[in-house]
Amino acid sequence: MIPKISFRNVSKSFPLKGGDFLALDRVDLDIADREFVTVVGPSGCGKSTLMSMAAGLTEPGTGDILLDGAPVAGPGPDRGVIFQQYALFPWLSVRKNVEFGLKLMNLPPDERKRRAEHAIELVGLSDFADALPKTLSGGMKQRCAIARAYAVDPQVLLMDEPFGALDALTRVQLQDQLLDTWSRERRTVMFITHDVDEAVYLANRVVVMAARPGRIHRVIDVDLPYPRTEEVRLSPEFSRIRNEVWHSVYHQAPAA
Amino acid sequence: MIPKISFRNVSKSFPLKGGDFLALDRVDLDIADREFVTVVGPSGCGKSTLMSMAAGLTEPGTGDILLDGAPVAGPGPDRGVIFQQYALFPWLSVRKNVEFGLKLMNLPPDERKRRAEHAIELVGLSDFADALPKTLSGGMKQRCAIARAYAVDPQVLLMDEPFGALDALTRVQLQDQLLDTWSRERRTVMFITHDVDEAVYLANRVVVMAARPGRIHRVIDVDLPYPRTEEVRLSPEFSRIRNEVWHSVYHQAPAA
Amino acid sequence: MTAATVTEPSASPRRRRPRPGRTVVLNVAAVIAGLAVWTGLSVSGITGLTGPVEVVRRGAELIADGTLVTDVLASLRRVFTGFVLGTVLAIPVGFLMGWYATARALIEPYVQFFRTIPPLAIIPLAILLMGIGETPKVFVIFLAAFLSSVVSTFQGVLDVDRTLINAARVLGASDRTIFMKVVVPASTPFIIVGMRIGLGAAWGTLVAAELIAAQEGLGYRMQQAQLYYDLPTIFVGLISIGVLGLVMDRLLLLAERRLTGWQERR
Amino acid sequence: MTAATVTEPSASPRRRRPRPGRTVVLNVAAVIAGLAVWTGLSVSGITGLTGPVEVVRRGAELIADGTLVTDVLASLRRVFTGFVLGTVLAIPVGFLMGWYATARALIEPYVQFFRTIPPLAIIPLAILLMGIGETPKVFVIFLAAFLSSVVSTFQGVLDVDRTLINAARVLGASDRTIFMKVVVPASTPFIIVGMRIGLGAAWGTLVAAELIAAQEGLGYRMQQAQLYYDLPTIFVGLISIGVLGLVMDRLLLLAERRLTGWQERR
Amino acid sequence: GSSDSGGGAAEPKKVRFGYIADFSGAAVLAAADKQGLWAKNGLEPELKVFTNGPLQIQALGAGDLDFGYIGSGATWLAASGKAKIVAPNMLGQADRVITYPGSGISSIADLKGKKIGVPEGTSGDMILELALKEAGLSGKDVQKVNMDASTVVTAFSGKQVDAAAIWYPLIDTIKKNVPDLVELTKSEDFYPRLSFPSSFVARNEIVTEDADTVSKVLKVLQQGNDWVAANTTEAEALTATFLKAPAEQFKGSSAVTKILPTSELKGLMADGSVSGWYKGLADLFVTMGKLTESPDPATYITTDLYTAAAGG
Ligand SMILES: Nc1ncnc2c1ncn2[C@@H]1O[C@H](COP(=O)(O)OP(=O)(O)OP(=O)(O)O)[C@@H](O)[C@H]1O
Ligand SMILES: Nc1ncnc2c1ncn2[C@@H]1O[C@H](COP(=O)(O)OP(=O)(O)OP(=O)(O)O)[C@@H](O)[C@H]1O
Ligand SMILES: [Mg+2]
Ligand SMILES: [Mg+2]
Repeated sequence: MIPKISFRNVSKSFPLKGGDFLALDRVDLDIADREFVTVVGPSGCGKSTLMSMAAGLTEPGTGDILLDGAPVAGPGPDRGVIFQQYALFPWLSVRKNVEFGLKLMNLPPDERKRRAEHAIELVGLSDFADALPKTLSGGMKQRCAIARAYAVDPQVLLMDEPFGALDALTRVQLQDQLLDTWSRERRTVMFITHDVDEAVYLANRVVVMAARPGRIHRVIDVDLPYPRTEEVRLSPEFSRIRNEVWHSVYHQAPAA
Repeated sequence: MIPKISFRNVSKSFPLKGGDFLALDRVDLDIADREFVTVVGPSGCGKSTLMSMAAGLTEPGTGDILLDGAPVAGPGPDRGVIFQQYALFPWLSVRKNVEFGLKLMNLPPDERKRRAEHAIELVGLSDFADALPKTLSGGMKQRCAIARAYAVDPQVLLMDEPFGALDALTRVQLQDQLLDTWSRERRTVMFITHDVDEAVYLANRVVVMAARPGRIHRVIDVDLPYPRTEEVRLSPEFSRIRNEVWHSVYHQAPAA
Repeated sequence: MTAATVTEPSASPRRRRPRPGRTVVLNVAAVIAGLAVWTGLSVSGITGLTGPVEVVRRGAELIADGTLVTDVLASLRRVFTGFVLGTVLAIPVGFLMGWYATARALIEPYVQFFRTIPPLAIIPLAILLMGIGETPKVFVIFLAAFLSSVVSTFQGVLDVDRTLINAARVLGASDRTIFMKVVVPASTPFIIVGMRIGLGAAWGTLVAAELIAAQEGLGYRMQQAQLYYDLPTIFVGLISIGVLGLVMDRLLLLAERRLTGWQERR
Repeated sequence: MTAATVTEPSASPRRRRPRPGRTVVLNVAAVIAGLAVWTGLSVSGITGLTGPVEVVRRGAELIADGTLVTDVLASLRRVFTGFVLGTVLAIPVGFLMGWYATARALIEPYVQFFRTIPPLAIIPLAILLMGIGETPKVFVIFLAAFLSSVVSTFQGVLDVDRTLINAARVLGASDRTIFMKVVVPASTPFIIVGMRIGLGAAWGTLVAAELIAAQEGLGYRMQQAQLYYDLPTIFVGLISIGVLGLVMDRLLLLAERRLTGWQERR
Repeated sequence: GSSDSGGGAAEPKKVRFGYIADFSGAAVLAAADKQGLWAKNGLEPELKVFTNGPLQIQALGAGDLDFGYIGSGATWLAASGKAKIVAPNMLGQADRVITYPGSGISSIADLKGKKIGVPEGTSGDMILELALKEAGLSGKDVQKVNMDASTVVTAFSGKQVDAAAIWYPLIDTIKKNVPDLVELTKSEDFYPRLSFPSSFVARNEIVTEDADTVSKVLKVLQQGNDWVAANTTEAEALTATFLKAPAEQFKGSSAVTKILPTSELKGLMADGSVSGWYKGLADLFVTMGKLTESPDPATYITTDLYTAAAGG
């Protein structure tokens, strides 16, 4: 089967004073349709850069990025993106931010309204639906960005540390919601996190990246049953995988 | 003894369409000199607002905020602040950002350079000392903001989710560094986090806040010995306090 | 609550948000000071400077015989038309220049070139191509407004936060949508600056525009007065232009405040 | 690496960063098209429009007898002085207005008022107060540059991200430091817009300024030519002004690019 | 009144007429308006006010105007073929070379080396040049400072020049500040050798293609002119009303203009005096560099039409 997203020998370097900085070095990764892949790795190892290329916002230096087997040609509403820095439209209220993508889909107003309400409720911002971003707390901004991406209901979700600014309870709730939607509607998800527990809890596979240069260090399968529950989280198998991921993130051999 | 920072019956509301929104409701809190207080609470409960008032950047609606017994009159270099949104100067390199506060102290250039280098090294950005913020990853930006606050070496540190964007290993390193500095030089720290483990691991006392309206729900003493080590983290007492905090954050009775 | 506010320690020593009442008082104070300086200068024997009293008298006369109203209406119509056309056109042109390198390379030399050319010098050409009716007058004003504001709009487009554009693109926005829904709101501060400067340019060009066989208008009246060195009338004209410009500027600012309420501001 | 780049799929369909070579080609194409239209108009029998050939001939004459060089130097000196003074003053004044409500309330009415007043109208006053030497000429240009760019600088100050100011304040920065180290760099895009518009205004006011007893200069030469209905000379003047303005504008942009490299840009 | 209109057609002919809103530019039109001369001659005027002559010449060239009025300073535009002069108007005698009392300058010769404010290319400039020439000086012996007319007023009032070549009514304004200013020379000193006629001009095409209309317009102008010549004081007031200007605006204007009745003008045309004035002007323009040669006035003045209209 053709993978949903496929990185083929992708490298990327950025110009820096005194030579190029190699941010990604020959990355090869296939993400299957309906797969949930999480990406972990030390700060600055190129996670965001990788995702941005899948989104079609950054061009790879060399190598190919394929979507359903065809080269990625720019961004599109088939791939929903949650940015690490939220990127809310500051002049629009929470509701209008969430409706932005829906308007572009030419949905009937009723349907649009319904879907926006639903997404806003999902992230617990109903009371702030008419607030402007500048009046939101950090976690609330992040939730608004999540709602905006959820609302358009894209085939592929590219999420860059989407729950990073949330308190533990909200985080768990959103994790479970995400898993629930994903398993019901079978989206493809690429999810960046720095929380190893989260990475294991959510994923089919955990991609462990290494820094200097940014590259894929290991890919670890998570053979835990869905739905993932508190029980799964407490299982010895979970601990084992969790430790394996932790170990491979933090006790990497230096780059070859 | 006069507390270092003292919130006396502080309330704050923001104007909102259709009436005021009460963000903080009668907060009373004393933070002693050389105390390490962490603040946890659900997203939007007013943690950042509280800190911003201690920093002198937001005026309380009613009530008083005292610093060493005197009303806070604006911000000052005696209180170092790490903002939730980093607030780096985008036109300055990492090094220049870190030196910004040092220049205002009229240090001799040598000393300034030394202290900046030290702070940058502490957060692991030495290789990127001359990079501009736009070329940094999310976690690197956050570390730069940390270095900037550390460099001026203030009596009081006000930190708003300072390690939120960091991977687990970097985070642990920075936690230990922070504790190390704090215990050696005895600063006063107010530290906001959404990570209950982190809150307990670092603090003398954990302030648990509740939302709607934002208020202090409980203050939990952490009677664990310093230095805190991996051993402390694994102790049953740690688990107990951790669970108590977790419980009081997430199973709060509705507001009176 | 209000009582408590009074006793609150002044946590922030400066309050930069002006209290509206105070602003008005200071505005008025500034104007009075200006009038005082003016009176002082005119009394102190600087030759050729008319004092306020004389100007007010002349103003009253011009109002009484209806001239001022006619002139104001005529000039206002020209300035308003030229200004609106100029600034409205500047927004898409600024966008094209900021967005498409090709458009920029083609348009920019002309924008830059004509920007530095005095409006007086455009008049002969305008007459040749457009005659002596209203068209060339409005055109000269239009050009001044357009050329001033296009620079600002263009810079605004360049300046739009890239992450916002990316956010719109991943939601499936076309260039047109990005322009209307992201670039325009995000560059509102620049567009407003452009419009304000454009407004100044439009009024500033009025006198030149009304050289083109105008039959009435403030600029025309001032030129006539200049023939006779009728200083009071010139001053009445200047003050009318200044006040009308000020009023239109305030209206623009009001509009801006409604449009950019989303910004974090001091 | 370069070879690989050629075969890479075009992930982003539009490349908005202009390739410098292409820009120049398009610039030149635009200019040639403009010249063609001009020639077309002048040949098509529109009376009174001089064609490029005649203008070039006249230009050569004026260069040959040294007039053009003298005029250019004289005008350049005036414009440059006025422009530099005007824009440099606009930065602190814009800051004062943006920062202190009191300063704003006091200054703003005047800035707005004088902005809409045509420079021609300032001349009598300038002569009265400053005589007929270089001072009033430079002053008129200064005023035009100042009034255009202060609006932009002021808006830039208002627009500075509050979090950056807070960051500086908690590091102990005084207002002066905040101004120099935060507000100025953060509002560079606005300041540059202000300077570019100010530059246009400065050149645009040149003709008016050189009405004040100028003995040489491009504006003076054009007025003379207008008396004599000497269109080729007027065109030589216009083109010289346009080209000089364009060159100065390019230099400003170069400066800007060095100053705002930190920005994320399309 | 169709009594005078040749064809007897009820439809009056529209003419677009430009003028300048000063006494010599508007007095005749005010009279024509007051006395219904336009209708009487089967014309319907569309009057357009301008601030200067060259703009009108340009409008004539662009076909936006049929007739216009120019001061003597713009005569060279007609001489260079841009328009035809259909009628001389009043003779300007308003120009003066002035200085301050007690400045030590009592004659033109004393101007040597002094700073003189003058709007270049105007009748004031011409008077100055002529006066200097007669005093045995040239433009190079004095410091001529070119400035526009209103600048001269300000600069002279502010004592920033030693002398100025300027005209009434601007001198009236100056007198408010320098009441006892000294007039070193005046236009009349050069009459009739040199005169500064203002003129009515017509679009070249209308002269060649529609002489009939030109004649009708000339009749209006001649009749208006005769009335003004006969009733100067009344004309001053009438002009002010016509231009909606304060009555005092034009008081005394006729004192600095020479208004010649049509009959006299006709005579001066016949004996070549009129051509002489224009020739003299054109010669001056040549010395000033505005014209490369001084063409025969017959090429740009339609004497025949004027005489015919006056005679009819
Ligand atoms: N525009 C750019 N110019 C130069 N270097 C860049 C640019 N963008 C990213 N980099 C560099 O590429 C590397 C990878 O950045 P990236 O943002 O992908 O990291 P990350 O894995 O997402 O880190 P984090 O977890 O901290 O967000 C970093 O070292 C960064 O400095
Ligand atoms: N300028 C403002 N205007 C209106 N409401 C505001 C403003 N600033 C904060 N608030 C509101 O005050 C409440 C508390 O905000 P605050 O940023 O303090 O939350 P927080 O506890 O830091 O949350 P988080 O963990 O998500 O950062 C939020 O509901 C927010 O919407
Ligand atoms: Mg990242
Ligand atoms: Mg917060």
